Amino acid sequence: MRLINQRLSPPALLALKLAPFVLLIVAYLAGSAARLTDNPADKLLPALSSMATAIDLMAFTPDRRTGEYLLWTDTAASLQRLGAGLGISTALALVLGIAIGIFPAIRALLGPFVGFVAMVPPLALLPVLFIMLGLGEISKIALIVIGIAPIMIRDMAQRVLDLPREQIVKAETLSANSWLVVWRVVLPQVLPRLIVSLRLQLGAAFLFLIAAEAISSDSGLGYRIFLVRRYLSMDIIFPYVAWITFLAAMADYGLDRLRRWLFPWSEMEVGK
Amino acid sequence: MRLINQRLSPPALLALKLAPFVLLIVAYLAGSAARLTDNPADKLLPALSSMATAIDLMAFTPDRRTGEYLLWTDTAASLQRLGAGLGISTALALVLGIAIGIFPAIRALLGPFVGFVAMVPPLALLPVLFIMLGLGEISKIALIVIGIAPIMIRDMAQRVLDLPREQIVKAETLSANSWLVVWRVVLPQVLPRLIVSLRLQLGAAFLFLIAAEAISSDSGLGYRIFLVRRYLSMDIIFPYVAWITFLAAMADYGLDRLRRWLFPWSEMEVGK
Amino acid sequence: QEKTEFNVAWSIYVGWMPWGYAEDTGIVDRWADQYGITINVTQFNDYVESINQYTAGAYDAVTVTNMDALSIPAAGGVDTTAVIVGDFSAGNDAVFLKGGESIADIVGRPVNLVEFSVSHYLLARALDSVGLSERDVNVINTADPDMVGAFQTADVTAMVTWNPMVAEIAMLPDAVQVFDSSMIPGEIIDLMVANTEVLDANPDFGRALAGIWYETVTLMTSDTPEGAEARAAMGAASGTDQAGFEAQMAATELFADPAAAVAFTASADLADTMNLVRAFLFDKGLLTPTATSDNAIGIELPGGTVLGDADNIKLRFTTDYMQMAADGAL
Amino acid sequence: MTALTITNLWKEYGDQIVLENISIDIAPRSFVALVGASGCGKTTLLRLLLGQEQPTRGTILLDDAPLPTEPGPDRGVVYQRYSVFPHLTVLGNVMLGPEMAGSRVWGRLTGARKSALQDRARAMIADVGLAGAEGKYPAQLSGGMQQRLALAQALMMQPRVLLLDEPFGALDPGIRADIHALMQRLWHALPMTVVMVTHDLREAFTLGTRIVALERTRIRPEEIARYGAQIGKDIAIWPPRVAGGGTIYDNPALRDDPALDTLIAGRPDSIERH
Amino acid sequence: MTALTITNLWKEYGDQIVLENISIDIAPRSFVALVGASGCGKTTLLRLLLGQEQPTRGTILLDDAPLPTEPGPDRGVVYQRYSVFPHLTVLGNVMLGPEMAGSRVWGRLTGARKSALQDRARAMIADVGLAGAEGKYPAQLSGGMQQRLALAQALMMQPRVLLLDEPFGALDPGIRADIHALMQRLWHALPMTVVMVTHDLREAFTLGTRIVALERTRIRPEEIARYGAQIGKDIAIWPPRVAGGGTIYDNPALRDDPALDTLIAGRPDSIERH
Ligand SMILES: Nc1ncnc2c1ncn2[C@@H]1O[C@H](COP(=O)(O)OP(=O)(O)OP(=O)(O)O)[C@@H](O)[C@H]1O
Ligand SMILES: Nc1ncnc2c1ncn2[C@@H]1O[C@H](COP(=O)(O)OP(=O)(O)OP(=O)(O)O)[C@@H](O)[C@H]1O
Ligand SMILES: [Mg+2]
Ligand SMILES: [Mg+2]
Repeated sequence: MRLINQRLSPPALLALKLAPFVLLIVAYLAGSAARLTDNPADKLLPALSSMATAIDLMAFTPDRRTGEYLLWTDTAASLQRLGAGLGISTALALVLGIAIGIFPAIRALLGPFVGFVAMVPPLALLPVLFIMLGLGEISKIALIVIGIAPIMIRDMAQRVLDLPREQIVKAETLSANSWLVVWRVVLPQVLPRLIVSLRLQLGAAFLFLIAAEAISSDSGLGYRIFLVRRYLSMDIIFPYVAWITFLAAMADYGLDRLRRWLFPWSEMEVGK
Repeated sequence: MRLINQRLSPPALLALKLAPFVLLIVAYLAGSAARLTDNPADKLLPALSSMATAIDLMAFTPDRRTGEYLLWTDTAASLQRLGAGLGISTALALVLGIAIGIFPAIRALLGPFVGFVAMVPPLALLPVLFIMLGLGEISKIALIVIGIAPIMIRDMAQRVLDLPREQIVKAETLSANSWLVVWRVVLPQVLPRLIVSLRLQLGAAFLFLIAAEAISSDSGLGYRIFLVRRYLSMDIIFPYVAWITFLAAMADYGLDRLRRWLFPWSEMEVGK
Repeated sequence: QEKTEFNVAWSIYVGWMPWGYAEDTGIVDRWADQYGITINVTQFNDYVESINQYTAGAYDAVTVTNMDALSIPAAGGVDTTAVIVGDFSAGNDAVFLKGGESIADIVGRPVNLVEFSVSHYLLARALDSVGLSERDVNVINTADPDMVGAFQTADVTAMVTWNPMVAEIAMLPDAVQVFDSSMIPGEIIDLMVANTEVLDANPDFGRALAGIWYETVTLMTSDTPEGAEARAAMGAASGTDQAGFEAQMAATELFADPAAAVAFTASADLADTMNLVRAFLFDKGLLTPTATSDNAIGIELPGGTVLGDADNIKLRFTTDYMQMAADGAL
Repeated sequence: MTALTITNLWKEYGDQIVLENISIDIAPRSFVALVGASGCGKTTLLRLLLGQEQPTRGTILLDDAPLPTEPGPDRGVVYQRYSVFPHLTVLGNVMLGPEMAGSRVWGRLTGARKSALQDRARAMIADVGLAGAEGKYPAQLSGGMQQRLALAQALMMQPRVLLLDEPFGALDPGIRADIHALMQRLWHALPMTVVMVTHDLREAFTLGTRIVALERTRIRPEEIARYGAQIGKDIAIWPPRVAGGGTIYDNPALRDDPALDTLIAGRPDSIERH
Repeated sequence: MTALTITNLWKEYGDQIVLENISIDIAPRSFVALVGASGCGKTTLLRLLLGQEQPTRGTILLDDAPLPTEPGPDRGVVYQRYSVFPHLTVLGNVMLGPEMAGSRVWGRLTGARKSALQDRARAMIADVGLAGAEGKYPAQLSGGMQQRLALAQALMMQPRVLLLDEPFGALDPGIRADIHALMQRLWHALPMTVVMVTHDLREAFTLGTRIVALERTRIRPEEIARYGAQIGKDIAIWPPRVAGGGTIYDNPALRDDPALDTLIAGRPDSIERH
């Protein structure tokens, strides 16, 4: 049997899927043990027990200063920013993406400009951004939006352009005006793609969130990581990174389920 | 005529395309003039003339200390890193993406792991990266690779999975073994998509490049921007940002032309 | 013009942690209320960004070092007055080598530091002390939060940085501290500066800042449970604990007594320091791109002495507000 | 009325001439069967009639007025592919046209109008033989079922001109006969002109009032781009079939008459072989 | 030899039973025309014969050996769609099979072997009527041309079993007659068993040695998922057509004989209407 036609048993599948993760953990433990033998105070690859202590401290012990559980307040703060940033980007992508994709005049007006903005490295313009929007929540959300919205807008516009022209024409023969083409034909068909696009940008969104929180903030996952980075407190950083990864993976998974649930037909089209 | 069917004359198209750029420049000039009236030494929105001076200084005047033309040495350093990072990512995406997409066993082994790695925020793990790879060029290139390769790998794998199963079966009936399916059927069909995927990651690659150069470097576009950010020298930052944007846009355009030239059939498939 | 709402920016550093503590515990509001004004205190993780924001006009006051006050806001045309001279670094900044005995062993090595920062200045002074110059080393710009990790990589053999990274690096087995700011006492000064225009129109703002500062510093330096409590809180806020924070304080010459701060600011040594600083900045091309000498920007010292261009005074040191604190006149 | 007048029509794509100087009058309520070799430009001609593309030269008149330069509800279409909306169920697809016609803002009807429309749509779905599949999405249907769905969708709008591009190619003979009967019934009942591309001459003769063959006279490779297709044969069905009336072919008893087959079987060469 | 033996074959997708207990012996060198209503499972049966999918129950034997569980060069296929490779030109598509068979590492031939193959490929391309289009990509071809290309591609491998899924639906009658003649010639010449899905009974009778109708006996909506298609009719062509030999139908002079059409026209009801 050709390798491409291999049919694996469920236990073999599970074993394969887990293998790299197990390997990673083993490699970490070995590296950590080796470094700790050299220097028992080594902070780079702390032992699991130190991480457990740190997790207990951050997640289950109230902070001395504020009485809050830091991990949870950080998470809440970050997720709020992330949610707002992703929400605004998604709305922009939907409105502008569809408009650019379907209206020739708007495509001419905004297409090249959005393409240009998508190429600007937003981190380099942070000072201007902060001056214009202040240092509050708005600028952090804005950084996420500026970072991911242009890419999502372009993706949406491309998806609209990819719709077979025949479909649009068909809708017109079914008496659709421009608005109805958008509302009944284009919008429902690009919504599943919007979710896919959002999933693809989750990593970037977290990146910009962390960058924004690193500049000015007093809570948030990125804030904490940068705060303790000065002390190389990897016993806190690793759990935070793992937690961020977990959150992102959950969001990714949840969005995919959402898409399947809202748009059952989009699943059927795959491979058609 | 419906708005979606609007046919614009070439001059109208051009006017629309330029409008937002003109608007941006006008807004900048107005803002700059207003701030300079308040404080003639204002650095946030410098006058065009200061920027011209700065450009002259950076691009056409040898540096006092090293005798080099800073903009060009910075550009060369950055482009080398970027090229290496993109090259490695592309190669990884090609090899691993195809392998994950076509071989069930490798898909089981690496699919979930790559999905996991794609969610890890790489900036947060910089210290570990440094220790493992040192502070030199390698770690900068590695940051770019870690930042964009997982996404490209996932994209490639998805494209391979999206190929109609019928094509693979057909190739098998034409006597292909697994390797020949990859080599003659899958690879040539995903190469154009690889270029598209690369284009989509250009922005992110520049982002990671700048982040890496901001951490530790003695030349590079990101290095310069973060260095002069210390003095809010927007007269240097703006031209540098514009230059980066230009480079990214050129790369984007060039890659697209390359795709059309290498894979003429990929253009014909659009909208089919 | 007069106004009643003021924005103050501070960044996380041992000498400036009191600002965050004062905000958290209501000291800020109490003093602001006393003068009938509002003071918004914003914490920055990123020191440079806080100064940039101040320079761009988003803030009325900011915590900054003497050197950066000259090179960023003053060079950016923002007339700036140092309201409070909070402390000077006496060991908070240090030069480390791997495998080396003294600063002279730095010759020929790449040196990782934040370029154009006080670390760079410290390096210049350190090299100077043994008759070397920057041409003898190779400077590599490195971001401050990554210093500790960076020091543990093989290609890093020399590093200049500040606390809390100094304390972390000092604990590493192969780190040798060959020079630190206690050898150039009083040259790296941590200030609270305010926009001169705003300050002149609203002296109450200056008074409130001084009031906040000395109340908090008095509390944190006191050997009482409340003082310990305050130090623990500041330690936590800066990402460490009370012991770690107290260790950093030990390397800081904090002026808990306003009279001492006044004496330091009014002494002639300040002029010498600022002369060294402006020469350094001019040498690095940081005094403004068009500067033809280190006289390009005027620095006014208490008592009216002016260093540099008297027609272009952009940085002013004053003892007025600290004096009021010393006199109990707030 | 629904007369189409095509005068000196050319269509070029870049250098390639696809249609060359085509002129034809189509009387109101005709049922034109358009035949021609694969790739000769039949679909292109339909696209022009639809207003989806503009002629390079020449004019198309619909009832003596220039054809609108964009598609509209007066002209319905069933394409070779892409004819149904993947995100709507069978019922949703069929209801879409009247819904959009009846509600210009939300494109959805409510209450009594909705249920009336649903009844109409279900009847139409049953007519094309898709009863029972109302809740399915197109991806769950076979190609032939999708084509029938597209036909039902287009017919709901009762267009004045109906353009069909090989609509019945994927149907099996049983269903096809049903659909033919449906088409005839509707064509007789509605004031509709039909232009249908087909490869099946039997179908052309069963349904058409007139058979028009597009052909390229120059087919040597170097000539292909330089010369377009023209109208080769143009045969009126005899005895004439009239909308609302009938011909001998429409007599169900005669539908399988060998004479018909002789007629068809005798023709392919004259129309298709070059 | 190339006998196919299907015994008690079931195919279910989840809850839906598509094929129910199918048993059939296909003699070596048969030309089976598979007919049946749209959606009844014809394509599914071909996929099973191809080894692309596995039966839920039952066995398929190829020359008394179990069918390999994956596709291979002994069984060729022309699908309804997706049959050609979009990244290869017409010539590249046709050469692909022999190239991969001849070069197991690079999948490309060089030198004399290459030119010999090119000649063969060009001849095959001409046979299916695509001469002149050698350098075009599939996206530049019409649907019918793509199907002919797919056929040429499959035929280059001279498979023992050739599976065709409505391969000629999109062809116009002229080309179709040519392709029919080609198919017959090849079938006579090569040791090949053919299973062809078609909706066109005339085609079935023109080419087949045997006509097999799949049908669902239970078609009420609530029954559709619970019962699959079974073999309804199974008609051997009379007089028998034998590979390498001929029947009266193959006499070109008789091909358009009305008698044939009568025969076809008389049958649809018995095979297709439920
Ligand atoms: N958008 C286009 N750009 C360039 N050439 C085109 C375009 N559309 C069609 N053509 C060409 O025009 C010719 C006619 O194509 P058309 O699709 O109208 O053929 P057809 O008669 O419908 O064929 P079939 O029966 O196979 O569907 C073809 O040669 C095709 O390559
Ligand atoms: N992968 C699948 N999953 C679930 N159901 C499927 C799948 N493939 C086919 N079916 C179902 O099996 C039935 C038979 O499909 P198939 O494609 O074999 O029909 P067909 O006879 O080839 O139809 P047509 O003549 O329209 O091509 C259909 O009801 C279809 O919905
Ligand atoms: Mg066509
Ligand atoms: Mg089928």
